[in-house]
Amino acid sequence: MSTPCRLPARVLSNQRAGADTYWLEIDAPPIAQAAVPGQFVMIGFGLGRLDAPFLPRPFSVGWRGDDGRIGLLVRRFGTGTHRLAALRPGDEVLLLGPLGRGFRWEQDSPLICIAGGVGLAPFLFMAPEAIRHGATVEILYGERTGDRVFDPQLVEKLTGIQPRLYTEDGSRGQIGRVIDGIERGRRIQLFGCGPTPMLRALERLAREEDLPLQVSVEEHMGCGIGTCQGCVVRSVAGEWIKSCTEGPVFRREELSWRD
Amino acid sequence: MSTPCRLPARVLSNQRAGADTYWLEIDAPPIAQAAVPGQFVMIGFGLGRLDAPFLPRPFSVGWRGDDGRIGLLVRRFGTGTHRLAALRPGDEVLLLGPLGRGFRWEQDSPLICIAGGVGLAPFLFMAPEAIRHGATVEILYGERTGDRVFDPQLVEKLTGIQPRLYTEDGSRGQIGRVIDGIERGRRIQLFGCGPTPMLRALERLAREEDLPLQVSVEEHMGCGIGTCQGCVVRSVAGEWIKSCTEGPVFRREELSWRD
Amino acid sequence: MAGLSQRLWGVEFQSPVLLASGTCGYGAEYDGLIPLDDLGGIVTKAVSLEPRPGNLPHRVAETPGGMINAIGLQNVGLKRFRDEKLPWLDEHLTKAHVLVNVVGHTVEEFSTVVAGLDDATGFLGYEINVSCPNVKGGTLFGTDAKALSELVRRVRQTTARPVIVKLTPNVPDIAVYARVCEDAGADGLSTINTFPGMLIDVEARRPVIGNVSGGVSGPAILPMGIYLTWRAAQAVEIPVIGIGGIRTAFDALQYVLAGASLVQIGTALFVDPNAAVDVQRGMAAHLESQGVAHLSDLVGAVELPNHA
Amino acid sequence: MAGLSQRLWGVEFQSPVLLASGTCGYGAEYDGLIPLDDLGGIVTKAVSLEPRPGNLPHRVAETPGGMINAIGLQNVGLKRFRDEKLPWLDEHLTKAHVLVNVVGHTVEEFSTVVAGLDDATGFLGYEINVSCPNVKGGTLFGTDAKALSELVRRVRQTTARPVIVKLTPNVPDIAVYARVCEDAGADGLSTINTFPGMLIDVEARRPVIGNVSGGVSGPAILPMGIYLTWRAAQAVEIPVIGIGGIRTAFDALQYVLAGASLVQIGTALFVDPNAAVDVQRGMAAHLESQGVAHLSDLVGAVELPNHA
Ligand SMILES: Cc1cc2nc3c(=O)[nH]c(=O)nc-3n(C[C@H](O)[C@H](O)[C@H](O)COP(=O)(O)OP(=O)(O)OC[C@H]3O[C@@H](n4cnc5c(N)ncnc54)[C@H](O)[C@@H]3O)c2cc1C
Ligand SMILES: Cc1cc2nc3c(=O)[nH]c(=O)nc-3n(C[C@H](O)[C@H](O)[C@H](O)COP(=O)(O)OP(=O)(O)OC[C@H]3O[C@@H](n4cnc5c(N)ncnc54)[C@H](O)[C@@H]3O)c2cc1C
Ligand SMILES: Cc1cc2nc3c(=O)[nH]c(=O)nc-3n(C[C@H](O)[C@H](O)[C@H](O)COP(=O)(O)O)c2cc1C
Ligand SMILES: Cc1cc2nc3c(=O)[nH]c(=O)nc-3n(C[C@H](O)[C@H](O)[C@H](O)COP(=O)(O)O)c2cc1C
Ligand code: FES
Ligand code: FES
Repeated sequence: MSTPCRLPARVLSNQRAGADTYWLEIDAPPIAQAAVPGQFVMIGFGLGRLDAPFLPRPFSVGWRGDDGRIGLLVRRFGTGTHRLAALRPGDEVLLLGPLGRGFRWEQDSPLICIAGGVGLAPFLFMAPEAIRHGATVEILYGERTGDRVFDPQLVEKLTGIQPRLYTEDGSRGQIGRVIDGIERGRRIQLFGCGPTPMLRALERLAREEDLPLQVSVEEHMGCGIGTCQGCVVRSVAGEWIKSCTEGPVFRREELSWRD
Repeated sequence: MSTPCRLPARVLSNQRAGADTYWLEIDAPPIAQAAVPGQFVMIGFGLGRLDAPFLPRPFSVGWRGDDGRIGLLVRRFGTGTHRLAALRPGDEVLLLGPLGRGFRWEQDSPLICIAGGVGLAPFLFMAPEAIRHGATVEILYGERTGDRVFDPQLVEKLTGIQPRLYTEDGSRGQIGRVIDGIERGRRIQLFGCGPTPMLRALERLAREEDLPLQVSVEEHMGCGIGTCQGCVVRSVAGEWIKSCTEGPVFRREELSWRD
Repeated sequence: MAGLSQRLWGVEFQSPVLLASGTCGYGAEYDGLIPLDDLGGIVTKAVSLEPRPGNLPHRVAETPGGMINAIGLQNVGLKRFRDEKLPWLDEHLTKAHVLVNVVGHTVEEFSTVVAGLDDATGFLGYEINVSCPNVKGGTLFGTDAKALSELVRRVRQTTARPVIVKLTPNVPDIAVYARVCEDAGADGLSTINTFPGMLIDVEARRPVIGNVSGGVSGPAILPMGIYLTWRAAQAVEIPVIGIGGIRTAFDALQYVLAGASLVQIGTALFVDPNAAVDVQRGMAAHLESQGVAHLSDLVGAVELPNHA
Repeated sequence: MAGLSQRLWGVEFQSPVLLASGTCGYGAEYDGLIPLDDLGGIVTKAVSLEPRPGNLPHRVAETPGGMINAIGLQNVGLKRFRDEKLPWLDEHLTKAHVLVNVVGHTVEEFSTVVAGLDDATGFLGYEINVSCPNVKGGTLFGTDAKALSELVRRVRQTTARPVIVKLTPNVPDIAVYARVCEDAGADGLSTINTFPGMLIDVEARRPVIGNVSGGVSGPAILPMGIYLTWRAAQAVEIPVIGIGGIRTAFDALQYVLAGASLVQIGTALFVDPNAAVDVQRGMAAHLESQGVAHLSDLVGAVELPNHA
């Protein structure tokens, strides 16, 4: 892990890419250069303002361009993400990153990426990187409703592949849960990012099938760099460990999966 | 006094009119219709944000157009006025007004308006109104430095007259204090708006010359409508009276001028 | 907005939203500006036995996410309040309730004010202010359990109207004072008053506030108010009125879930006179969208985790 | 930035700006990100005798103009702190000073931690944390004058290093506790720790914070922190460290004028890791622009109005 960098940066573009869903591109060469898939940035506005997001918010690096831009997939959720979704080209943000530990993979078996909602973000970055190095990558992407589905053309452009799509209301892609799309009895590497219930189901499946699994977890964060101890998850040893520095990506064996 | 009105309103224009000095026009028909010179508005951004100005700020109605616009003269001072100075056409503000008691004048003797700095604002509104009703009006306008002088062409356009200008550094207009420009021994009505030391000097002069004087005072305000008791000044009877409802314009006899 | 009504102290509150003491004058100031009589009620500016002059300016200033005030309880005093202010309230508010905020230096002064008002019409009950940080000795009663108990007992004996005690946040454990008030016969609690605060003009090297320090209110104190309301509500059976930093219906609902039967809006009114009306409307909309029939179903309904 | 230096507790502080406990880990986390050794110093995360597991998540959330945290004093414990964390500080900080924030359940535990660290190198002294609102009994010492006095006396006997006591804001009058500490032999005070607060997720009807309540910090508490620092500084002769909501050099200078010799920056670091460095630079610029030779000329230099 390289030392993260504090970077005042400019928004290059912000486009709506689905209901409540935005694709934000920011000019951030040092972060683009250093980031690996699964890492994240803290994005905020600095000390000049009090309005939410006052504390910066964590977002997966959702892509990087050769020209030093990074892409973030932002879903409007609470006050902070509403403000981020309203960013305009030229607006200045304060970035800290890249942060945390990313996904690690082998070339020898297919990578199956299970994305729930905005959990798609890290895989938009990971898929093309892994493919470029010769891996076979598949993304299974689930959303609650069809209107929230992240623009498939944009996914194609960013990753060169098309995810298999699942929606709970069946309005787009296949109806059902993304996890049901995982083919069993095959040697694969599993990667998961999404809501906790999905990660739990994924862990159970991986355990049953004895498959390697890495998951990216989400916790409320204060600092993003390991100072505040705000972002903890339960380790397999029963201790609270920091998801910002030990994670956000963990191997399934590292975490405690009891309630 | 009519009941003030709470009005979400749009900024029509904002132009720089001197160093740290801005001329803001806002579409506010009900306020434009009801306002009299010397009244003020509270301008803020509503409850959606915490950044200064969180509490609305008081500004003299600096002009009104027949089309329902009002003009405010904004000088950058602290955090709140910096934000107001940065308003752009189309931005929404929350207005409350018109508030307080304005200037009252007779037609029978010349009106001499003594403006210190942004104390010019109420007279930009008052001068044309009084002239229209047949009064003779003169504005004596003082600034600390020449670069802050409010654009003379804009004054001309808004009022149809040219103030006599005084600057302390002598870089524009006459050098010296605005108060020295008052011709003595003549029957005039004096009106003052500006820093407290200026108002004190003016009061002394008016007392010595036995001239009628009304002053507009400035105090920190919470509500602007008489509920918080935040904006008090000392009455001649030694009581604290609310400048937002009893003022901001007072006859010199109403106030206590001791320190 | 039927779901918002509640019966408390023998009367019907059409809405849980009241205007907080010191931020709505004596009501008349809002006449024509907001529909006062559609609210749950208002709490008057503090009334003392004699008129009080109040503090030197500046009396108010903005702080990060809030404000500081040191009005010093300037008020017209018992007699003028009764003669000049109460009649307006009596005439204009037929549905909204009025609580009179009462202050005093001594138990005697408090009870004299209460006795002097008690046979008048135009108000429901008293909010006993033992928590104003802006006058010397202003929180004496609020931080001294024995004095507080004596005060509440005495006021209780003086009136049959509802007696609500407004607590200060500046104590190690508000639950202690909440219980003292309940035991002494209070009908309700208001939590919270402001936090003592200070600002300094760095260039002038002088306090910004004429009184040197003042009370901090506004959104900045929201989480403290919710916590203290929760603590107080857990400690007593009597109704609690939640106060502190409420701007939105969601803020107000946090207080309700924490245990408040009513809420008060203060500083937000300065930012937008419509604040209370909007909060009230937003609460009704929330009940409807969540299929909750009565607001009272939410009072104190926060679910604590098992481990807590 | 010569004007910023001050001699306190027998050593030179090159700057009055320290990083607050719990917001800078054990220092190493900032390595390469900010020039730690150019600051006045850092205060470590609380160290207890045994490692503490800490509270359930969520542990942090945003509040209006601030944040709430309930970490629960998760820390590696005395032994690992001494073996694994202190050496890094010893090696990397040659100019900036280190204060070790110490917590305990009992007088015994506090003094055992102090005794267990005292012969180590890499730190200047102790900040005794009697004020953490996020653990059961965490403010016991901070709100009980007798217990506080005993604790400070005992720690005083255990070490010759500077003993600074970090006070809680949740008391009717902080001056009382400030004097207790001074009388018991404390070398300095830190004011203030966080305010207890709570947030409720209205849809889920559950507390946002796993521990139900937590401590509120950030700009929202700035005016309270300045006030309490002023009260404490007025009450004692020993140096006071001002803490609470500092974002800018002007915020820090308000604390200094109120009586603080040093300041600590906490929450602001999360918003911008450069916060402390920027505050320090801004303070130096202010001294220069105002023609003030030494920061110490401003300590406590607020002028009160005649009437106060
Ligand atoms: C490592 C990591 C990567 C993430 N990547 C993405 C991404 O690529 N795209 C995306 O849309 N979202 C992502 N999230 C979630 C995103 O950070 C939250 O949606 C956001 O913080 C919510 O802020 P808010 O102000 O809108 O929500 P509010 O609920 O208003 O925020 C209140 C508080 O909760 C915290 N909070 C709320 N939800 C979350 C959450 N899920 N995770 C962390 N903190 C939360 C906020 O920081 C704040 O303190 C990621 C989270 C983590 C931890
Ligand atoms: C009736 C009235 C009319 C005014 N008309 C004008 C005008 O036409 N043009 C103009 O430029 N200014 C006018 N002012 C002054 C203007 O309101 C202040 O400059 C402004 O409030 C400062 O806000 P700030 O956030 O920039 O200052 P800050 O110093 O950052 O504000 C801090 C606090 O001080 C208060 N405050 C500071 N200075 C003043 C002041 N002079 N008056 C009232 N409150 C103050 C603010 O409300 C806030 O609470 C008027 C003031 C009053 C009372
Ligand atoms: C300007 C002002 C004056 C106040 N005066 C009183 C008062 O006279 N009596 C009282 O009990 N509380 C008084 N308060 C406190 C408020 O009633 C309320 O408890 C506090 O402001 C917190 O609520 P808020 O954050 O919604 O403003 C006053 C508050 C303000 C801002
Ligand atoms: C996440 C977090 C953890 C904290 N942990 C401690 C601690 O271990 N010991 C302590 O004395 N104070 C702790 N504090 C309090 C801070 O040191 C400081 O007193 C408080 O946050 C106010 O300063 P601020 O507003 O600049 O953050 C913590 C604060 C935060 C935000
Ligand atoms: S977010 Fe602060 S330690 Fe992880
Ligand atoms: S500003 Fe509130 S009473 Fe005048």
